[in-house]
Amino acid sequence: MSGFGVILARDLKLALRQSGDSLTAIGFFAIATVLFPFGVGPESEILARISGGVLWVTALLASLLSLERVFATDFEDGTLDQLLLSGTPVSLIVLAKVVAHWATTGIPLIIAAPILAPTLHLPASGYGPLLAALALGTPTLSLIGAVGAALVLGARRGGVLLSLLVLPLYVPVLIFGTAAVEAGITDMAVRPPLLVLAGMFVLALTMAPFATAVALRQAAQ
Amino acid sequence: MSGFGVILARDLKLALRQSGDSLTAIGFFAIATVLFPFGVGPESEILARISGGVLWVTALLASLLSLERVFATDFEDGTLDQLLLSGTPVSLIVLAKVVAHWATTGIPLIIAAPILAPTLHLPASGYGPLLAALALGTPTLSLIGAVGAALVLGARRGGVLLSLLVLPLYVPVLIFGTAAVEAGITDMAVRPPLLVLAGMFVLALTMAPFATAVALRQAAQ
Amino acid sequence: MGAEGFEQATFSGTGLACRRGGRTVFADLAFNLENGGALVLRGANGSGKTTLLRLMAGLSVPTAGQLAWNGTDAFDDPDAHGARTRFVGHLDGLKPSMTAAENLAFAAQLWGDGTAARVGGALEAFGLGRLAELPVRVLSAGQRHRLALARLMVVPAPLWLLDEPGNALDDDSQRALARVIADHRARGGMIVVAAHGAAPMSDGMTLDVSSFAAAIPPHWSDAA
Amino acid sequence: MGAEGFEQATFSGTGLACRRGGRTVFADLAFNLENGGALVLRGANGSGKTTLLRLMAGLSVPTAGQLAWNGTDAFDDPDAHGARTRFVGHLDGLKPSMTAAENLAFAAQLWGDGTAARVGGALEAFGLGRLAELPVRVLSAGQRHRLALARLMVVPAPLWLLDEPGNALDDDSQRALARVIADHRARGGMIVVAAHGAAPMSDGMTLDVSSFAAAIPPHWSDAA
Amino acid sequence: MHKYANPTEFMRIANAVLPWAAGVTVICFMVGLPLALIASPADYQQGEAYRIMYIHVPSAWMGLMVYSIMAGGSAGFLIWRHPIAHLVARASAPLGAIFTALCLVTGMLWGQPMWGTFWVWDARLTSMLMLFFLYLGYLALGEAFEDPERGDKAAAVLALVGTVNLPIIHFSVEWWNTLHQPSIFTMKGMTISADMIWPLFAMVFAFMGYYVCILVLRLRSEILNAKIRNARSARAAQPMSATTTAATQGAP
Ligand code: HEM
Ligand SMILES: Nc1ncnc2c1ncn2[C@@H]1O[C@H](COP(=O)(O)OP(=O)(O)OP(=O)(O)O)[C@@H](O)[C@H]1O
Ligand SMILES: Nc1ncnc2c1ncn2[C@@H]1O[C@H](COP(=O)(O)OP(=O)(O)OP(=O)(O)O)[C@@H](O)[C@H]1O
Ligand SMILES: [Mg+2]
Ligand SMILES: [Mg+2]
Repeated sequence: MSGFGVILARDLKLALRQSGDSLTAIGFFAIATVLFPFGVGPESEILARISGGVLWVTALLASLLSLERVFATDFEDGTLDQLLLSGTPVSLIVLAKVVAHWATTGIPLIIAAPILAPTLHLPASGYGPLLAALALGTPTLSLIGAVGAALVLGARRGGVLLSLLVLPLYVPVLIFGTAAVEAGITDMAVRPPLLVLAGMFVLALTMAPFATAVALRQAAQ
Repeated sequence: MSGFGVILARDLKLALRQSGDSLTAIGFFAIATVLFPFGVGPESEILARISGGVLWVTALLASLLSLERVFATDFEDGTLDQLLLSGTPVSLIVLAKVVAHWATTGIPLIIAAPILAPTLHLPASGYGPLLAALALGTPTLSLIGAVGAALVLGARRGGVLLSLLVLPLYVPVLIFGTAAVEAGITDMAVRPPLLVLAGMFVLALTMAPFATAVALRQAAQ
Repeated sequence: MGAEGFEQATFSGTGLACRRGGRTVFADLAFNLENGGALVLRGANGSGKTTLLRLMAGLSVPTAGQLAWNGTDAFDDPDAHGARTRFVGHLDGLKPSMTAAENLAFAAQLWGDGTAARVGGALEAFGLGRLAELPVRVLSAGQRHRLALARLMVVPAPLWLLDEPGNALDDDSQRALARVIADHRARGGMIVVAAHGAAPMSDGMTLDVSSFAAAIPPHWSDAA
Repeated sequence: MGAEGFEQATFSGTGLACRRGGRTVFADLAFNLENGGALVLRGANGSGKTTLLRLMAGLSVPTAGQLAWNGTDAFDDPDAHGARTRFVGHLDGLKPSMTAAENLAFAAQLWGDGTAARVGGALEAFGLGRLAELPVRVLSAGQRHRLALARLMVVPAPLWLLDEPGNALDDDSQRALARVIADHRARGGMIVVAAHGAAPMSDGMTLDVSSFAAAIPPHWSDAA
Repeated sequence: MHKYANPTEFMRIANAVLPWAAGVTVICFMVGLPLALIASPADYQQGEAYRIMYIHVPSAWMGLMVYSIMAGGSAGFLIWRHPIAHLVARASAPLGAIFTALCLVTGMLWGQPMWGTFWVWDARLTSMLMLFFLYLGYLALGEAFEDPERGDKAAAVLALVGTVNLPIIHFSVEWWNTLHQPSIFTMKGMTISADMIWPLFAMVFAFMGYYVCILVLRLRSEILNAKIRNARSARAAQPMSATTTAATQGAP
């Protein structure tokens, strides 16, 4: 178990080393959120209508962008070999890195979302469900994304390939995430979509680390 | 001048070597476009209203995603040093790489856009302006993005940082790109926004290669 | 440190073969190591030294043959085999943005009890004491390689696998490396080293990996 | 090939200094090279050999001092200086997904007339003929390094800058490298080599980069 | 080198400027604030809410002006390798970001009574937001490298490239039809009543004086920091030179 804590601590340290770093994930989220009104036009009723979806899609893309390098740097500089020989089970290594990724991108996203939502005129009743859905959904995104990131190790243009592999798996999270926000806005029951999100999280938690571990061992061959 | 053609040919070869590669840029574009109906809901009049903007935003993100590695691989494996010592002016090297990037992502995007537009219910009168705007705008995106990609060489989390640097400069392209589509749909004059896009292209073409060259030389230090 | 010593152990391989991209790199290779033993892998470029070392580490899987630790299959428990192995390969496995000391401390915590007590000594052994607080990114090629080697010392492990450890080292560091290896073997550690030119120890068995490429049965050669 | 020969030329540096992260790596360093000349850079790890080579190539800019080609500042026209320089550093500059032959052909077209005529000869000189059609990704460390060295031969250039070219080479390749270097010098080429241990040529001047670290004049220390 | 001889000279001048700048700041605030908040008449359309203008407009102008200074300093640094120009640029960046943020916040607060919403996707508003992002990008890029010199130069290039945004912000109200007020300075003269312009000018000068004061203070601490760093690394270099000399002498 100690390997888990050590790797988690190191990844957090690497991420926080330069103070600007967790900022940049929010930075992307913020900028991408801001792009939509340009594309779509400033009418506030249309923006309010699509705000939940836009926030979710950009959160998803921000998470995806930062995922690409989760294992790639360790792979390219030989650290992955050292981790695989650490005596810690590989799925635990994976879990440590996923938790670190979520802590440095998922949590900032959750903090930034209510700050950015007003620019999209999100109705007040949408905030609670949005935050709950992000809190339940972003860890799932990190877990699923890790599988993809491990699979594309060593491939050229890993980034775009990763999107292709992972986005289809992200769609269910997106659907229920926006459904929760939608339910909040239209005064419908918010619990069912949130329960589904929780279920997906549990499913991803039990399966993704093992799938990722297999992919990592193969990448090292 | 021969250096230009040689680098362009090599980059195209590298991009096409793995047949999946130019596919993946369209892949991202396709999936991200398809995510929106999920996030926003299937009502066709709302989708039609936002279709131009969504297509432009996703094209922009697809271009951005693939930009990150334009110089990074050459930088990490030492090829950049070799290119800088090739006797070819650095701004010409940059131009060759930008043209290669545009040919492998911009052109596929232009081809894919009219195929994907129906899923967003883009009105028929929007197709022409959309294609013209993409043809004029995507090279500008590649040129601006190259500056950012060269600036973040060797930085930690280059990908997300790149977004932060480049997106503010992308916004004018986005504004006029969507304005052209909008004008097409609402039967207004399409020429003015297209002319502005052309102007931005010329401006980027004259400035970006030199700024990128300065940034590349610094990265090699 | 010298007092502890490693438990009695053997590490051996039999009938090892490895195929890469349809070509058999080596076949029917065998070796046997005991406490304090050293094995020097020799052979031309591309003969399979790196391949063999990664196989011994359990990072890749042989096409045929077994690896045994104390007589039982080394891959029954890959995590346990990893824990008793230290591997220094062509890639250094260092984080450019962490300092030299932090890189070693991370290794110490990962493999050991987390006390990180030996970090200072490991740095000194390779003459890196004054660089402890520099980020690895600014180190020279040889300084980085020495740091990767220093990682061997932070937590003792019985089996060392070193891929061309002498590359990029200046003369002082070559001597330091030889000293560190001698200490390790004196405590009963085993070591496998791939080397061109001078090996960092004078005794030890030599295995010419090239010679196992020839042992390919006829039907293999057309696969080449 | 041997018949052509390079024009009469000199390459010299005076008062060169380089600062890295607030520390002066070396200062007041001078050298002078003429046709057929060789300079071997020596010094402990971190003494600044790589730094000096990159400076000579024009990849980085000295903090003080001049580099002159035939007496005129080498950086008046950085592109021209790049064109007469070949640099083989710690990174090999090869594309993993292209074959060995394609990598060389790219270099040949980039630097030369595009005929790529010498690619075959360059591969043979470093014993890579049989690997021509393999993607670089599958090559061993030594094979890659040999390919990076083979790039020196595809288009002649008068100034070669080699950073520890002997690393990871087997004995045959060491000899091949020495032969190639001797040819280059016989045609009037100049060469600067950083090396630990044996250098790939027997004559040539030696420059101990370490000794310029101490030569910092007092007023440097507050600027450093 | 002469590199840090310059800063001492420069700091002498800067220190001489500091009391004057501080004086201008204090006097302009003392004159401007009462005029702006009490003495000047309420706007015939906007009532009292318009008084937020006395913060909003100066901070908008300062956001733009500080960026120009930053770009100019970056150009001086890249072209003439002038270290002071760079220090000015780097010390200005956070100040410019704060002014820009202040403009955004006051604009949003003003927008609520005027347009009925905090934010509209109007061209001037968004281009100002992009300017804010450029400031953030400049700051983040400067910190993103192990080697600080690399970060400095990369950020300088970004600052120069970003200048294309300045004309867009300024002319956006003319190019696009927007909700935002057009410029108060036109070819035909000023389009604002004299009762409002004087307090406004007082506030603008107060902001400028404030900027100069903080800039000088920041430069002073930057230069002291650099001196401390140099002293420390010189001390660290000393034993190294000694051991290297010993080693080379001992070798033969
Ligand atoms: C978040 C919202 C806002 C932003 C980002 C913003 C931004 C700016 C900027 C950048 C300028 C300076 C332009 C230049 O000199 O080139 C400016 C000036 C000005 N703003 Fe705003 N503004 C906002 C909201 C408002 C509102 C709600 C009003 C009043 C209805 C207003 C009234 C003015 C006026 C009167 C000027 C001076 C005109 C000039 O000289 O250009 N602004 N604003
Ligand atoms: N996919 C593949 N197709 C063909 N040959 C391959 C493939 N993968 C690896 N090889 C070959 O397998 C061998 C692997 O050699 P390895 O890296 O183990 O050599 P080495 O003895 O460590 O050499 P060096 O001294 O250069 O480090 C090389 O000859 C390489 O060309
Ligand atoms: N930012 C920095 N801060 C402090 N020291 C630095 C910085 N950048 C480089 N250095 C130092 O500068 C020196 C650069 O050495 P260089 O890479 O030229 O050495 P080398 O002689 O090639 O060594 P090797 O034999 O190991 O290849 C190293 O001692 C390194 O620690
Ligand atoms: Mg090897
Ligand atoms: Mg070196």
